[in-house]
Amino acid sequence: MRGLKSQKIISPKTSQKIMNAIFIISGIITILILVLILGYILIMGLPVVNLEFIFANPIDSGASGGIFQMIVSSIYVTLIAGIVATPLGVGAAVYLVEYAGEGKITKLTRFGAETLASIPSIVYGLFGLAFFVVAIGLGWSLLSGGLVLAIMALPTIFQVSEVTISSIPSSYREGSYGLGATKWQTIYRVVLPAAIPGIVTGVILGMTRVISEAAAVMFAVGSSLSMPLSIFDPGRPLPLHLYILATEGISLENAYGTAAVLVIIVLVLTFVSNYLVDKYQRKIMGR
Amino acid sequence: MEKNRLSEFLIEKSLVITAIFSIIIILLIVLFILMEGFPAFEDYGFFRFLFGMNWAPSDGEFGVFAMIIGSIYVTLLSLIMAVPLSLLCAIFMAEVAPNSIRRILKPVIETLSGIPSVVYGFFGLIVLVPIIRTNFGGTGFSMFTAALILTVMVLPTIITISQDSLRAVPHEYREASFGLGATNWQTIRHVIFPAALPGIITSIILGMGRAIGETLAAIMIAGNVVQIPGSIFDPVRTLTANIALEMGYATGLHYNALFGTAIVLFLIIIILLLIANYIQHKYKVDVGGGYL
Amino acid sequence: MNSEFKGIIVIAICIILAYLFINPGASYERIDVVGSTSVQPLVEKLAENFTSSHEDIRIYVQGGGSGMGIRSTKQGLANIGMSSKELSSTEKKNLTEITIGKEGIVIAVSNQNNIKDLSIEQIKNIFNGKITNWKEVGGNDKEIHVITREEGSGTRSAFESIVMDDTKIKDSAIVQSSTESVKQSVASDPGAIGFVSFAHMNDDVKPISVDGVSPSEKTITNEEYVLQRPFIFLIKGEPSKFAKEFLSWIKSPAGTEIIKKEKIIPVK
Amino acid sequence: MMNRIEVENLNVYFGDSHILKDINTEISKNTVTALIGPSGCGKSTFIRTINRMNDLIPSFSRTGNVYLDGEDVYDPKMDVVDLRKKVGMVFQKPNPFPKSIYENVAYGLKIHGITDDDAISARVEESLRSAALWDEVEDKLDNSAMGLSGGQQQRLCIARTIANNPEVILMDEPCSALDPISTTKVEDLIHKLKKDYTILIVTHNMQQATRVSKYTSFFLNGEIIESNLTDKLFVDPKDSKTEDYITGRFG
Repeated sequence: MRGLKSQKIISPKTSQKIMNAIFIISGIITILILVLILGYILIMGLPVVNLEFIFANPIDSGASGGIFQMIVSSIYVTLIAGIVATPLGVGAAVYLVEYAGEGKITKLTRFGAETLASIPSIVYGLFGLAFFVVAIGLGWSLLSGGLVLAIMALPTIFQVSEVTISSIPSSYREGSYGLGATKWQTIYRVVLPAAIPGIVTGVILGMTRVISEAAAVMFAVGSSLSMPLSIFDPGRPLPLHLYILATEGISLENAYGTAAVLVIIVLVLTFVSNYLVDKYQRKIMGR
Repeated sequence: MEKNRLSEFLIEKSLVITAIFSIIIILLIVLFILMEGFPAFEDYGFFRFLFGMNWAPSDGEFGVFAMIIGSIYVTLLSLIMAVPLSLLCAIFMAEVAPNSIRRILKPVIETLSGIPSVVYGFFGLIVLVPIIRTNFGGTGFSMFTAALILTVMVLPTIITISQDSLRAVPHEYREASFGLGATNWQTIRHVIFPAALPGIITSIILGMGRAIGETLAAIMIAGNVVQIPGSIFDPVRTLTANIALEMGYATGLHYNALFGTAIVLFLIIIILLLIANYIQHKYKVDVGGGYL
Repeated sequence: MNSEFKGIIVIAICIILAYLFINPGASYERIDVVGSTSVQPLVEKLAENFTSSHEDIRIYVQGGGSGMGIRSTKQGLANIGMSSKELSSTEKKNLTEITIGKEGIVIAVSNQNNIKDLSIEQIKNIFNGKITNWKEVGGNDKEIHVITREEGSGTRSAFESIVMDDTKIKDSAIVQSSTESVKQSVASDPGAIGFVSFAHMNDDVKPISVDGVSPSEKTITNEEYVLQRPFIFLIKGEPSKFAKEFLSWIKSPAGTEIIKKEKIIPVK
Repeated sequence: MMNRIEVENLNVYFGDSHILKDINTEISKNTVTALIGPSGCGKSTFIRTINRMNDLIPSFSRTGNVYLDGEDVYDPKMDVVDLRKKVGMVFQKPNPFPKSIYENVAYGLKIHGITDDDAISARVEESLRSAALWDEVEDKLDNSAMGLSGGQQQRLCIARTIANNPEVILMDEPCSALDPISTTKVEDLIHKLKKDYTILIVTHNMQQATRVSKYTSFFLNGEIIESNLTDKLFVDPKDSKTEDYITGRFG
C-alpha cells in the first residue's frame, strides 16, 4: 500500500479555516440584519406598549386608547384556524402515512399542500371574500376570517404531522399488530399518542404562520372597531389594525405598538414550539 | 368481528376525505378565481390580456405583461441575493455555531418570518427608499429596493428550513467522514450538503413562493409604475401589488381583470412548483435498501 | 388523575369554549357601513358617538375602497356604502346618494422645497409630465418626482377631474396605495410632489397654495379653494329604520360638530 | 514487538459521569487486540478516545495520555486530520455514504487531495479486493452503496478505511448487526489485514475474540480488569471477575 501525495494547491486545513471564517461572517451579517429589523420594531413600538395599551379599548378609530379588541379578534381568528385545520391536517397526515403509502393520492395531496403553502395571501383574501363572505353567506365576520386562515394553516400542520408520524418507529406498530389490534386501534392507541408532541408543535407553527396575516383576512373579517361578542360578529385582528393605522395615517406610533405586541406574541409562540421540538427530539432520539 | 371491519372501513374512508380536502380547497379556490376572472379573458381576449403592455383601467386597457416581468424580475433578484446568504447562514447555524447560540438564534429567526409584511413595507419606505435615492438617484422606489426588502423577508424561511434539513442528515455520515480524516468543511461540502439538498431545494421553493406572493411590502416601495424596467433602479409593479392596489376601487371589467391577474399569478406559481418538484426528484438521494 | 376525571375536564372546557364562541350576545340591530378607506376614519368616529347614545344599535364600519362600497351596497351585503369620488352613471344605477361632507385635497411638497404657490395649469403640466424640473416653476434646479394614488382612488379621480381635464397623469409617476404612504414619500424626497387629503395634513410636508388660494376650512367651505371631493353615503332602495336614524343624526348639530372636528366640511 | 499504542492512566468523563478509570495498556504493532466486556463498560468509549471521535461530543473531557507511535494524540500540536488519517474506524452500524460504491471508497483519497483518477481507481480496486468485496461489486461500482446487503456494506466501510492507508484500524462491534455468513466473511478479512495493520476490535462475541485476536483486554465498569494473550486469558483467567464473565455467569 504505497502512499499517494496530495496534489492540491490549497491544503484542506487552510481551506477549512477560510470556509469556517466565511460561514461565521455570513452568519453574523445575516443575523445582524434580521435582529436590526426586530430591534427597529421593538424600539419604535415598545414605548407605546403598557398594560393600559393592551387592555383598553381603542378610541377615535385607534389614534389613542388600547388594542384589547384587536387582541381578542386575533385570538378568536387564530383559534378558529387551529380548531378547523388541525383535524384536517392530522387526518390527512395519518391517512398518507398509515394507509396510502406512496400511492397517487399521496403525491396529489402533497402537491396540493405545497401549492396551498405558496398561494399569495392576497389571493386568499379574494377567495375569502368571494367564497366565505358572499357565496356561503357568512358575511364579514371572524368566522369567515378564521376559515381563510384555517386553509393557510393547513399545509404547515399537515407537513409537520406527516414528518412526525412517519418518524414513529415501525416497531411500535408491529408490537401493537402482534397483539391483534386493528389498524385504527394501533393508530389511536400507539401512533398518535407517540406523535402528540410533534403534532402540537405543528399546530403551534401553523398558528404562528397565520397570526401575522393581514392581506388574507382584509376582505373577510370586516375590520370593525367594536368588541366582537361572537364569531359571527366582524372584528379587526392585530395585523389588519396595524395595516389600517399605518396606511390611513391614523397613528404611526400605535401602529408600531401593535406590531411590537404581535412580534412578542409570535416570539413567545416560536420559543414554545422550539422548546417542544427539542424536548420531543431528545425523547425520541434519546440523545 | 363484523362491527370491527365496518368501523375500520368507515374510519379509513373519512380519513381519505380529509386527505383529499386540501385538493378540494385548491379546486374551489381556482374555480372561484376563474369564475370571477374569466369574463376578463372572454371580453378582453386572453392573449391581449397576457401580452398587453398597457394597463389603464379607466380607458379599458388591461395588459399585464409588464407586471409579469416585474414580478419575475423582483423575485429572481431577491432570490439571487437571499439564497447564497441564507445557505451560508444555515450552514453556520447547523454546523458551525455552538449549541447554546443555536438554541437562542433559531427561534429569533423563525419569529422574523412571523412579522407582518406591512412593517417591512414601512421599514423600506422610511429607511431604505431615502438611502437608495441618495446613493443611486431616481426616486428611490425601484425594483432593487423591493428586491432588498423581499430578500430580508425570505431569509428566515430559507434559513430555518435548510437548517432543519442539514441537521436531519444522519449523524453516522458525519462520523464516517470525520473518521476518514475529513475536515469540517469537506464533510459539509461532500457529504452533508448533498444529502440535505432535497430539503434545501424545498426551502428555496418556499422562499420563492413567499417572494412572488408578497403584496403589502411590495406596494409601498416598488413604485408601482406599469413598465418593463430598463435598469434595476427603475420602479416596477408586481402582479400582487396590482391586485391589492386596485381591488378596492375596481368595478365591472376592471374587477374581473384583477381576478385575471390572480389567475396569471397562480399559473406562474404552479409552473415554478412543477419545475422545482422535478429538480427535487432528480436530486433525490436514492436511499435504496441497505441499513441506514 | 385517572382518565375519567381528565375526560370530564376536557368536555367542560369544550362547552365553555362553545358558549363563548357561538353565543349571539345581546340582541342588537346591526348596520354594516362599507367603502372608501378615506371616509372610514370619519364614519368610525360618528358611529362611536352615535352608538354610545343608542345602545341597541351596533355600527360596523369597514374599508375596502369606494368600489367595494358600491359593489357591496348593490349586492345588499352592506346597509350603507361609502364613496370618496363622484359615481359614474353605471355605478349610480338604483343607488341613492347622500353627500355628508366635503374634503379638501392639498398639493404637498417636501419642507425643503422653496415653492410656495402653483397655478392649476402648472400643477397639470407637472403631473402630466410636460414640466419635469422645479426650476421651470421658479424652484431650484431639481428633477420633479411625481407621487400619485392608485387608479380609481377617490382622491385621485377628484384630482384628475378638477386639475387634469383632458390630459393624463404621466405613466412614470410613482403610485402609492394610501394617503400616509404618499405623505411619507413626499416628506422624505425634496424633489417630490403629491396630493394628500386635508384631514391627514400635518407638518411632515408643506402645503402649496393653488392660484394664490391656500387650503383652509374657510377657503374650502366657500369653495374658493377649488380642489375638493365629496364624502358620499350610498343607499340601495329604502334604508332601514335604524339606518335612517343614523343618517338624520349625522345631519344633526351633534353630527356636524364631529365632522367639523375631523377637518371635514359638513354639507346641509 | 514495538508498541504502536501506549495508554498512560487515562481517565474519561462525559459531563460528570466517570466513564474510563486509570486505563494503562499497550497495543503492539500489526496485531489484533480484542476488547470484551458487558455493554456500558466503556470499551467503545476507549477506542473512540484513540482517534479523538469523542471530541464531537460536547460534554467529553479526559486526563492522562494516549501515545500513537510515541506521539501524544491529545497534544494540541497534533492535527486531528492527520491522526484520523492514520487511525481508521469501522462503526457498529454500517454507514456508507449515500453515494456510489466507487465514490464511497474514493472519498478518503479525494478529501486528502489526490486528484489523479488512474491512481484513485487503482487504489479503489486494491482496497475492494483486500476487503474481499471486489468480485461481488466489480460490475456495479456506480450503483448506490445503499443497495448492498448489511455484510457487503460493512466490508465496503472497511475498504473505504483501508483506501486511506491507515496504520491502525479501530472496529466498534463491526459484526453485531450482521448475519453469521457475513460475520465469518468479515472475520476472514480481519485475519488477512492483520499482517499490514494494527487492529483493535470491540466485541460482545467471545468466540469471535478467540477466533480473530492475539491479545484480549477485559473491561468492566470503565476499568481494564485483565489483559493477556487471548488463549491464556480464556484458558486460565487470573481475575475471578474475568472468569465469571467468560463463563457467562453475568454480563
